[in-house]
Amino acid sequence: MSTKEAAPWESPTSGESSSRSLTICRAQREAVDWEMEHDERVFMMGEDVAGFGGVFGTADGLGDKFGSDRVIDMPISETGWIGMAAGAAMEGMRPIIELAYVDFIGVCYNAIVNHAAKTYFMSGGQFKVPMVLISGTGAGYSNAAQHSQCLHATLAHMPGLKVVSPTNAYDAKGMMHTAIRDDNFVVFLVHKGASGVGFMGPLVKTSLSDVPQEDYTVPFGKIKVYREGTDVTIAGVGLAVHQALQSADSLAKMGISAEVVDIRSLVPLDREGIIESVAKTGRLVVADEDYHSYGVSGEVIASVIERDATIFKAPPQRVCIPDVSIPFSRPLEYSILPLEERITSAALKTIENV
Amino acid sequence: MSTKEAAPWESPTSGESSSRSLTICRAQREAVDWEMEHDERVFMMGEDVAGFGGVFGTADGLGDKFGSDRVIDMPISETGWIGMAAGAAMEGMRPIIELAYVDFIGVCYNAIVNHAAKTYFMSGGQFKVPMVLISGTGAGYSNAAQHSQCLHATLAHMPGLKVVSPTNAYDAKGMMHTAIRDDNFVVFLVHKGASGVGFMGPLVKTSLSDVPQEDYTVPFGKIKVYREGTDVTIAGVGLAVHQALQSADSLAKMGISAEVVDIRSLVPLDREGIIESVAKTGRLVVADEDYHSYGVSGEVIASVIERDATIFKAPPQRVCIPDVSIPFSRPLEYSILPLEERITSAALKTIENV
Amino acid sequence: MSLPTSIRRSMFETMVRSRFWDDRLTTQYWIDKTPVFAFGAGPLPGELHTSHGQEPVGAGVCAALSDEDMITTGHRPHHIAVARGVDLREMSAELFGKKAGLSGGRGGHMHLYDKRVNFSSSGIIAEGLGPAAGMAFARKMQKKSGVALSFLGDGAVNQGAFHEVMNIVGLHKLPFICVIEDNKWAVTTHKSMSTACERNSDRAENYGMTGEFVEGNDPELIYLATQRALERARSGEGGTILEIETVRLSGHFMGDPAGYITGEKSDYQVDPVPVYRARLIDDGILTEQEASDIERVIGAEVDEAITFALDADYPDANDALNCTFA
Amino acid sequence: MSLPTSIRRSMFETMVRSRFWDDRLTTQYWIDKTPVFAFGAGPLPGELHTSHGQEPVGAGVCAALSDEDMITTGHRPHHIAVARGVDLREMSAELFGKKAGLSGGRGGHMHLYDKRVNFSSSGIIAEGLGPAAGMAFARKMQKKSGVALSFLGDGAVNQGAFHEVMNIVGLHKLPFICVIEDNKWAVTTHKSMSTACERNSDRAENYGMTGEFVEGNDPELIYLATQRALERARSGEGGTILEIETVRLSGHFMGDPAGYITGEKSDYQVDPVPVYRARLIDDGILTEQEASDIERVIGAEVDEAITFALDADYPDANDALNCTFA
Ligand SMILES: Cc1ncc(C[n+]2csc(CCOP(=O)(O)OP(=O)(O)O)c2C)c(N)n1
Ligand SMILES: Cc1ncc(C[n+]2csc(CCOP(=O)(O)OP(=O)(O)O)c2C)c(N)n1
Ligand SMILES: [Mg+2]
Ligand SMILES: [Mg+2]
Repeated sequence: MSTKEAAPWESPTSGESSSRSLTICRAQREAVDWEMEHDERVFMMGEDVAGFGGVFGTADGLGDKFGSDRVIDMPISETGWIGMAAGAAMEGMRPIIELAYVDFIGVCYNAIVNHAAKTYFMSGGQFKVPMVLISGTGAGYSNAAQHSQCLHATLAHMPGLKVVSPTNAYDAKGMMHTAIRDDNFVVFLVHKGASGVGFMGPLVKTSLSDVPQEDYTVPFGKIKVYREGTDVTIAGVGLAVHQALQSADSLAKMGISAEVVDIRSLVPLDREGIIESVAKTGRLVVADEDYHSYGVSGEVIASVIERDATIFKAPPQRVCIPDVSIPFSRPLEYSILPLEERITSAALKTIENV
Repeated sequence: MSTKEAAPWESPTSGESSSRSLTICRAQREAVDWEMEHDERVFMMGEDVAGFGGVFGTADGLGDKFGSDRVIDMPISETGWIGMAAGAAMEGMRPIIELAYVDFIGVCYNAIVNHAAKTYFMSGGQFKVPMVLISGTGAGYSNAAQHSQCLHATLAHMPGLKVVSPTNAYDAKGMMHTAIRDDNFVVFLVHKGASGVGFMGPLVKTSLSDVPQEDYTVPFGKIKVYREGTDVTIAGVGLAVHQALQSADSLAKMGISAEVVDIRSLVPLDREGIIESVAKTGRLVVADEDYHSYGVSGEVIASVIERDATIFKAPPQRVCIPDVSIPFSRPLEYSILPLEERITSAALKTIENV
Repeated sequence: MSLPTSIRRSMFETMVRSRFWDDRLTTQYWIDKTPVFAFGAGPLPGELHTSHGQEPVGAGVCAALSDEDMITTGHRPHHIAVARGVDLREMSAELFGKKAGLSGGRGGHMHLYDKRVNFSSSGIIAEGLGPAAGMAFARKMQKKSGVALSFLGDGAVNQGAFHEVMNIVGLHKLPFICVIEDNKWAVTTHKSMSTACERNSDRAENYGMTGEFVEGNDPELIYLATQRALERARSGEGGTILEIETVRLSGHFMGDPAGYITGEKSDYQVDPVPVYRARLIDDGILTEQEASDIERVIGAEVDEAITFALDADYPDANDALNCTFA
Repeated sequence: MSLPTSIRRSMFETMVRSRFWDDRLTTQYWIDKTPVFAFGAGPLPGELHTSHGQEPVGAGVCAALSDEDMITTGHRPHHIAVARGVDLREMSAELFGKKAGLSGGRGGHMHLYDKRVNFSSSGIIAEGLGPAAGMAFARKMQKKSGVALSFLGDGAVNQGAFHEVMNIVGLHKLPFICVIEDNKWAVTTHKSMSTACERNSDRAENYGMTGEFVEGNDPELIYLATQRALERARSGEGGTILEIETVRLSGHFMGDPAGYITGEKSDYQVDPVPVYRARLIDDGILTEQEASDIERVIGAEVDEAITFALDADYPDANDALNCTFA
């Protein structure tokens, strides 16, 4: 096990079991490993992936296993090598590229959104661009304004990209298989705080899951209901889902039954699934660690109300970053994150407001 | 008059009148001209601005008037010179930079959103970054996927940027004065189709207005009600506002009274103003030439419903680009634009659905 | 100069084809765009960047290529596409926005793709460099042959992508040729105002690449330089920055009268097509009659392609929605 | 070598101050980060990139500067900030997230700003280049003096911004120095794996700039080279790419054991602080006693800054909301 990798809460008890409790980071890597073993078109490219395994451990051990011809270290030239990945995909390869922090899309946004995402369309279907961009999102560890963003909407807004963000190990592995086998450009975002990388401290228990040894896929475009409830729907993305689960515990103690929905796939977005949940509860809180305005929260709320003007028993609530840059200092940072307390009080607002 | 500039519909009839009917493009340039005359900190930078006046005429004549030291041509190095503009602003200048097509933000997104937009915050207020980024948005003239985007949300989502988009000459001049005098980084977007540039054919009549000779400001963060109505609110951005005005005409013929709201300032967003209009009409159509999902339309709708769960008499409607790249071919392109017919039928849906 | 006659003839034909096509497009372009000019009006809408003057680059480079070689280029792709053998009817149909177009009308003038001949173009400056390098990289991984070429202008070199990709090409000794078409202008900006060095090919050495500069907009010198670059690429010696002096005879786009190209800066504005024609006649490669025959035949071919495009159907509106995801 | 004693002494002091500060930070960093490591834990949270080994660059360059000169730098700013005279108490307070910090705790370790000494740093690779060039540009427009310096690493040079900005610096002959700190590593990637040429300073010529390479991580050679570059910048001769050989003695960030720096690749890993101390003693500039006195005084100064930071108050949560717009 790499120094970069935290031990999962529980480890396999028997060599026979086909599943073990894994972290997101390990689970997704297992899928990459499997696909690289079974499909020679698949290769990995990024900064510090070959020897180091990527800053967040997404490629740990893969360099040793597959060699530096298939796990390829690149200079700090993201426009260059993400463009290259797109070109390699156009020529029949299936690159998996690692951009450690999603904040870095600033320097390669054109290669992502104007080139790779649009080539299939602009070529009228002649050139497919099957590739996966893995990137780490999120704040909460005092890494400040340029290494803590989620940028969910900045990516999901642009046509031609699929954008997913699993929140537990089972989904991470299954969605990574799906991503690599997809003929399109998939952006695969994992919140650093939930990934299980050793730099990020104690594991988030609810991010661990029993993961089969075998390959399997988890389809995109379907929400996951983590916890059923009847009074209020809390729909979240990324780490906010785990905060929502804690919030649901707190709410339960107050006699409020919260349904916790993991959006997990931003494009395609499971509008039906979300609406179904809200139709049941009549109340909605969206918890998203991306910026408040012009983001996921607005989209989710609009998607619900545009289907049924009478669905809400109370105004929906948003718990996001309040349109400021992520501050460094812990009390500042914690105050703007979509943490349990804020989610709980937003949920309570929907109840009080009946 | 430059070859790049279309003549406004009406011209001044007397030398004494303090206002004349102008195009957006001329009106905004007048503000730049005034500010450059009165404030030596103001300068302009971009590609082909000095001699050519910018592809869309935003700097026409300014190079001749102020010389190539204050209207500065740059190489095709947007990351470089937008970074430079930010640095110059940090050192007390007030740069106005021209990025002809907003689509090009792909190659300089980091300089815009991670550096210029965040410096004031990250420096705890030590370094102000007063600058204006002028850019052309929009489709409708067969310029295809990489030269037709609006990207409203891609910019407005990011904290630290003010984002405005005037739709008529009066606002364009007043908002340009406001932008240049603002101590922050302002993104000033004008839809090419409404700007009055000669490359774009006949002028959009409703974009012309009588513009005072004198300097004046139009504040950010206030909607403009173009036309009052009682049955449905059509809130638009950019060229879609002019389509909405046509739609209101059509609706009027059917006996439906539409209120047409120009959002015009995305950051800050006048949520109160929009809600006030919807409170009156009970119905909302958002018309935005940006992509549908994770964009302006979702934000506007969510901003209304989160204030009052019972405000809508019918599900709100969105008329946007349906999450595809902008196609080149005219029938394809027209079919996805937020044109009058689509707006009208969306408005009718809100009425039928009562 | 000892180029085979067939190649010289064929390069002339390519130049004529490209020129005629651009001329026909120019005619079509102005339909319905007067008296009020609008990019969006007429049968041939949008911005249009013709290649008038740059034909030798397309002809010379592409004549040296093999089928498996790959091309990416930018906003001024006509001469390269024609030289590469992109289907002229389908390409015309694409420009007219027809269903029979290369991309069914979705791509348009700046986004020409023809997978059959490994060709693609796109409209953001220098954007094709990374993809071309990636194509070369893919072939290396697949142990397949094929050199990737990316064409860009003298203005485009100033985009950061150039630096990033050249360095990676050098590091990985990729089979890659960066073709710089130095027509001295980027829209209205003269190279002397955009570029701090005289020759971009001089930058090659510090990228672990070979630099070559080709003077005179001469298809034959271009052909020979390309051959050398291909040879190096194929034998594992890595990439070349091939900077080619050429000329933009037209405005930057249609509607640009290019009034800024005056005096000294216009002296080199010599039309290469009649020059090459005269040279082949002088050299006894063609008779005047043969040259006219070529022009007549190619004229008919180009007319036919334009007619095909004009007659073709527009796509169904729904086609806008059906090509976002594979 | 004929540097004034006062400068040599002062450079030593600067190196000691930087080193001591980094050492104290290292101690603080690990508080509450064991047994379970977490970037976010403890009094000094976040990633942290110390400057161990690179002190000569900060000391040598900054000793040559005037007050009006301007600096931008990146994710590893400590040695430069200390050398530039950024307030040590406020900078410490910033790193500990306190209200008394340079940015009131909003910026943090990668975003250190001190307008009083024209200093700023930021965390995206090579991002400071454009702003520095723009600062130089502003001064030119304002007819004020002042040279802008942007520091970046050997890895950062491969970012496209380098190419774009160097070219503009050359075109406009800006008073600008690009200081490349060549410590041979970018996280775990050795320069030989990231850069297709031996010396980035060789690239200067084709940017219309002067290139200088300084060997040996020697503050005095660095000082002298900086002086020459400043002289050129101030006299209108334009910019310099000043590439400086240095060494990263620590991991890339705290928590990186840097196990990849082994064998041959570690031979040059010599600590410059004791080397310079010994040299000044050898040269009779300092006695052993004076050197120890300096260390004691600076140690106390640094301790005081850390104590100040530890004792300072955290900001109010509301401060997160009050600094987005001016
Ligand atoms: C990133 C980006 N910036 C600006 C433009 C606008 N633009 C299109 S072509 C062009 C000039 C290109 O000049 P050059 O590379 O010399 O090619 P040429 O037109 O001479 O063939 C510019 C500035 C663009 N398409 N993309
Ligand atoms: C655009 C971008 N890509 C990647 C990173 C992650 N990153 C931070 S420092 C670094 C290595 C920098 O190496 P170098 O420039 O040599 O500086 P050094 O750390 O050696 O001082 C990387 C890859 C980043 N911050 N920004
Ligand atoms: Mg050119
Ligand atoms: Mg380094």
